[in-house]
Amino acid sequence: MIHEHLEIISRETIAKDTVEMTFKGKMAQENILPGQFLHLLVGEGSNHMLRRPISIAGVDKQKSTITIIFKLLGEGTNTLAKAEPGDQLDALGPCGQGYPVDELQMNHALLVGGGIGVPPLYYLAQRLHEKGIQVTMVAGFQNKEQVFYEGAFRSLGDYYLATDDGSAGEKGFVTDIIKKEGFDFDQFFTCGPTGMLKAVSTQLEDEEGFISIEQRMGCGIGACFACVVPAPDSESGYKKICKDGPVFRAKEVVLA
Amino acid sequence: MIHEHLEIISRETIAKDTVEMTFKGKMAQENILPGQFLHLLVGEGSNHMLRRPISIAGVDKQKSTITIIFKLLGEGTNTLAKAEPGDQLDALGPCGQGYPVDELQMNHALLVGGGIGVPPLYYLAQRLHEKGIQVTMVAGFQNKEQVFYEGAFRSLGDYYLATDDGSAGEKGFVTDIIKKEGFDFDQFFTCGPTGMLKAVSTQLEDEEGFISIEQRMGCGIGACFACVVPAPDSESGYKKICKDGPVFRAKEVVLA
Amino acid sequence: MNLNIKLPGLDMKNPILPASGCFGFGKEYAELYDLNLLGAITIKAATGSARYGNATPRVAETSAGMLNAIGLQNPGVDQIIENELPFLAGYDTPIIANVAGSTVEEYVEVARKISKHPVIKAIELNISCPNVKEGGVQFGTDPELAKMVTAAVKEVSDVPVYVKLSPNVTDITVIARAVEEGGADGLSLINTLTGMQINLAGRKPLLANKIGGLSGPAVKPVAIRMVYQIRQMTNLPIIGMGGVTTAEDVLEFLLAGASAVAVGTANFQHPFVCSEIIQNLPDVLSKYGFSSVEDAIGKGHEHADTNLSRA
Amino acid sequence: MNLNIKLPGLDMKNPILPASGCFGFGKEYAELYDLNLLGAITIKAATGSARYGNATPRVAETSAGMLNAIGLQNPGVDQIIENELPFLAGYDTPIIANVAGSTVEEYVEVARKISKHPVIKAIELNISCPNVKEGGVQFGTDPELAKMVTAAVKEVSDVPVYVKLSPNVTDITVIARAVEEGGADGLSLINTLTGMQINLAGRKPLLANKIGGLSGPAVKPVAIRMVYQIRQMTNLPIIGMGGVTTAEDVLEFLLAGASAVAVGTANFQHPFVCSEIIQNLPDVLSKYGFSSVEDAIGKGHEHADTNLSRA
Ligand SMILES: Cc1cc2nc3c(=O)[nH]c(=O)nc-3n(C[C@H](O)[C@H](O)[C@H](O)COP(=O)(O)OP(=O)(O)OC[C@H]3O[C@@H](n4cnc5c(N)ncnc54)[C@H](O)[C@@H]3O)c2cc1C
Ligand SMILES: Cc1cc2nc3c(=O)[nH]c(=O)nc-3n(C[C@H](O)[C@H](O)[C@H](O)COP(=O)(O)OP(=O)(O)OC[C@H]3O[C@@H](n4cnc5c(N)ncnc54)[C@H](O)[C@@H]3O)c2cc1C
Ligand SMILES: Cc1cc2nc3c(=O)[nH]c(=O)nc-3n(C[C@H](O)[C@H](O)[C@H](O)COP(=O)(O)O)c2cc1C
Ligand SMILES: Cc1cc2nc3c(=O)[nH]c(=O)nc-3n(C[C@H](O)[C@H](O)[C@H](O)COP(=O)(O)O)c2cc1C
Ligand code: FES
Ligand code: FES
Repeated sequence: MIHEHLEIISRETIAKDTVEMTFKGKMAQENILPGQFLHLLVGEGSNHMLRRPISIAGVDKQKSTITIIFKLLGEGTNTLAKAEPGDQLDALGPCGQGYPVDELQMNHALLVGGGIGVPPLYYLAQRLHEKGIQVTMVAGFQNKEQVFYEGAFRSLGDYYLATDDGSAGEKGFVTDIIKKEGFDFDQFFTCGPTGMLKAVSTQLEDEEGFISIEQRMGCGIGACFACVVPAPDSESGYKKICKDGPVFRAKEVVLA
Repeated sequence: MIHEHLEIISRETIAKDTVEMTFKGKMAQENILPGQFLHLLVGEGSNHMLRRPISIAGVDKQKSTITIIFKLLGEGTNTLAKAEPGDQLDALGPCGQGYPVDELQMNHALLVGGGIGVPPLYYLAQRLHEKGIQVTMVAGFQNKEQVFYEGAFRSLGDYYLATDDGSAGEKGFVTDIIKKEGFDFDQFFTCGPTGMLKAVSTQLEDEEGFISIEQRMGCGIGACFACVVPAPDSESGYKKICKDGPVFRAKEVVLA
Repeated sequence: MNLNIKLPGLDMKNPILPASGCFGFGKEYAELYDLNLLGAITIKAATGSARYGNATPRVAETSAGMLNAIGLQNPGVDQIIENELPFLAGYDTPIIANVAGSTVEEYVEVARKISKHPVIKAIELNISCPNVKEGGVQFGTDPELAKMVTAAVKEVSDVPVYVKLSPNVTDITVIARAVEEGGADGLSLINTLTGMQINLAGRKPLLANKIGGLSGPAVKPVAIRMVYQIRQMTNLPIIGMGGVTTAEDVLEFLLAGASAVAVGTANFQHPFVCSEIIQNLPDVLSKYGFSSVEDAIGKGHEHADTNLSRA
Repeated sequence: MNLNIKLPGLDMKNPILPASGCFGFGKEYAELYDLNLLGAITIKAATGSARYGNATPRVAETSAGMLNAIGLQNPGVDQIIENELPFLAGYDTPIIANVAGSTVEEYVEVARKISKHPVIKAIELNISCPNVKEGGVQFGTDPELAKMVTAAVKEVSDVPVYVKLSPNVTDITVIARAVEEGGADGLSLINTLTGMQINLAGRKPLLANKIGGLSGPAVKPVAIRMVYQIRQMTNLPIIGMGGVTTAEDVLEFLLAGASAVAVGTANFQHPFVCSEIIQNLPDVLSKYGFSSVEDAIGKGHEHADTNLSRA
């Protein structure tokens, strides 16, 4: 993990209230795994005492760039979105443990993402695809306006889309698609709201897989105990999401 | 007094840590008197809960512009200085009571200013000059680097300069110059740090004059009682600097 | 949307009122917008006779807040009745008189006089002033004194009495209970936290009074906590305040249990803030699923389980 | 410039130390900069056995501050001694153990054990945890309990004991006096103010624990006030903290009367903040006319008259 002022080189609204931002910086040369995140300083002075964790959605080592995708939720993300190309953002990264792409051996990976849980899965899909692993992506969004990266995913493998209101893809949840399609895969990888993570890991409890979870963070580096999650089988009984996660083996941690 | 978002049309560093800023806005059409001030919102969010009072240093009704000059002192003025041409500043103004230029009848006015007490006197000098009143300006600064508007004042009348260290003009204080020159004037007008105001009004206690005082402000409009100054002869025993001032007759108020 | 709210003595068009000391006697803000927009107005503290207050400087800026040590400067209750209230009579907005004093007698005298004036619809009893008769103990921090002064004022007041509590106590519920026993019709909270700023160049406290009261967004979490705690122990209506700058903040106070919400420091930053909050409130209420102000009051106490959601 | 400062048990290169709970046991920050730069390090609270702490969410952001309700999560004193302290032994920086508990016995047990470890140069006795034996009364808010636990810990501790005071009291000088009588070697203040944030969408307190501790720049004026007040009533050395983010803030605490200054929340915003403050401190001290840290301590109490100056 390093500390760097990353220069914004592009900023684009890619869906409703959803911003894609690309930075240039030495950090792109680190060995970044999908699922790792940036811990971003927001605004100036003491308006925001806590940094914002945002997943890394793409890395281009050649161009030395890192891409993130975030949703305008509260004050922090709205302030972030006001930063312009040419501005510098104070970032810690890559933070946490990502999906162990280098160690994974398999033929077919099922990726299941909801809302802004989708971005890290895009970087994961790219890395798996590079390794020759077949990728099937199931994405869930609230509605059509929220959907992003559909074409990008399609170029890497199969893509299924569900929206809560049926305005794009199937009407329903990602779990409906998984049930209906009965995919034959080796391991699953899921990231999204806690409710979805719970539903997916219950549905796929007989399968091997990884989940990526989020929690409000303080330090983002493992020092403050803000972001723990129970891990009954571990020595300490818990894991820190910012340091031991955000990616865990599906059965390693207990979702609240 | 009106509330307006003034557009910055120029920003220039005119002396050490001293910024001249010009705004465009309807406010310039108000009947603005020298000594009145703008109450400026600083920064965003809740970083600065209090506005900053800054005197009006010039008005151009034709161009609809207002000029201020301020010194970088603390966080607020440093943030103000970062605003760029094209940005808008949230301003209340013109606030308070200025020098009653329209009512003044005299031949010769002595203006005595110290540091960033000088700016309102420049606008005053202009207005007096327009009325055909002879203007003598005595300006005091810490040192040469701090001096500004020397030429501007010289074009309106006599100009005397004192610096604490003698790096420009006479070495010493404005009171030394007043003593040495023994000006023959009708009324004096002074603005500057409290120490200087006290020295000048003691030295000139047999003369008629006006002083402009400053104090930390809350509301800036007369509602919070933050900025009072004792005024023994008034009915209430005090005056509010933001509303009844900042310009007072020299004997009206008691400097702390 | 229905923003109305009815509290003892106060028939309010909406739950927003300026906090005492931050709005003078209304005249200055009346030049900026129509005071009839407001739910109510709390005027600057009144004492028995005129007070000059503390030496200057009286205010300092802090992170997301400010310190003040005005020292209850005011023209005295008689002058207020004579010179300030007539102007407010022109408005169709209930006026709350903030009553302060150094002794029980002074509180009683001020309350008796001012509560008789027709524009005054309620009293806000300010029991957090630093200098009182009984050896430095403050009315706002000693439950016995708090109860006693409340009862004494209740006896003479022609209008309902809201007691304004100090947050500078170990357990604010003890004081709330005491003033409830004293007969309070409502509670008003919070007053300022005591704080200090030291001027580095001057090498001394910046405020002439050394200590001042901290207000503004910085204190909101403390205020919300206290409103929430007190809502759980009494049904007295609460006027909540402390750091409100937006309609969202107002909703937070309503959820915590306040029935009306006062805005203080924010008036200095944005003089139109009260009128803006009133304008935005309906949208914010409906965004979060409420159909009226009444509907939102205390709703932060019904804890359904929710999760952080990413979508 | 001489930044050294010697306090009971602590021979510090400079007056800057991370505050307990905001720096873990040092490992994570050691990856960012050399811990030898620091004046001292306060480690996360230790209790008798391991604690999981509160449910999540445990932190929330507030204006110029944050709320936390970690709930004293820690691996327990034995594990800390076994797994955490050896790493810190590699540094030439005094370590302060923050000691917490639910009962006097627990405080005593933890203090006895941890004070024997050679890297521990002082104990910071954390008497502001919410759940204790005696019917909900808190060690930090009841002077008798505060004195008693201080005396009990002093008896068993091999190193000096700094008692960390809670700001959530009516009169902090009463508690300070009590722990001084209990034998405290120094005072550490302030711990967090209790506060709450309500999640509008969730309609309930955002923190799972509902109430949390407020820290960050928002509370600095309260902290400065308390350090100043306590400096006027005792000569015990004070470790000051609350909202420090810059070297100027450090000087403000020194002027108020602190001899060392801890930095908590700011580490989350700027992980290098302690090292940056240490770097900037000499310039700030000399800018304001001081020739050493020692020189500045308590200097905010000598009030010469100064004026607001415009020049
Ligand atoms: C490991 C991780 C990866 C994430 N990746 C992404 C991503 O790629 N794209 C994206 O849009 N969002 C992502 N999030 C969620 C993102 O951090 C929040 O949406 C964001 O912090 C909200 O900030 P705000 O200031 O807009 O909201 P506010 O509600 O104003 O924030 C207040 C505080 O709560 C925290 N907070 C609020 N919501 C969340 C949340 N859902 N998770 C964690 N902290 C929260 C904020 O960080 C801040 O400290 C991720 C979260 C985690 C933990
Ligand atoms: C009527 C009036 C007219 C003024 N005109 C000018 C001018 O034309 N040019 C100029 O450079 N300065 C002027 N000042 C002083 C100017 O307001 C302060 O320099 C400025 O507020 C400092 O803000 P800061 O945030 O940089 O300093 P900080 O010290 O960080 O400010 C903290 C707080 O103290 C207040 N404050 C600090 N110093 C002063 C001061 N000297 N007077 C009043 N409040 C202060 C600030 O407004 C703020 O609320 C005037 C002051 C008054 C009252
Ligand atoms: C300048 C100023 C003056 C105040 N004067 C009074 C007062 O006279 N009586 C009173 O009860 N409260 C007074 N207060 C406290 C406010 O009414 C309010 O309780 C407090 O400021 C918290 O609200 P806020 O954060 O919105 O300002 C004053 C506050 C400020 C900032
Ligand atoms: C996340 C967090 C955890 C904390 N844990 C402890 C603790 O274990 N023991 C303790 O005495 N204080 C603890 N504190 C309080 C801090 O040590 C410090 O007293 C307080 O935060 C004020 O300083 P600050 O404003 O610089 O953060 C904690 C504070 C935070 C923010
Ligand atoms: S955020 Fe501090 S330990 Fe995870
Ligand atoms: S600043 Fe509020 S009365 Fe002058």
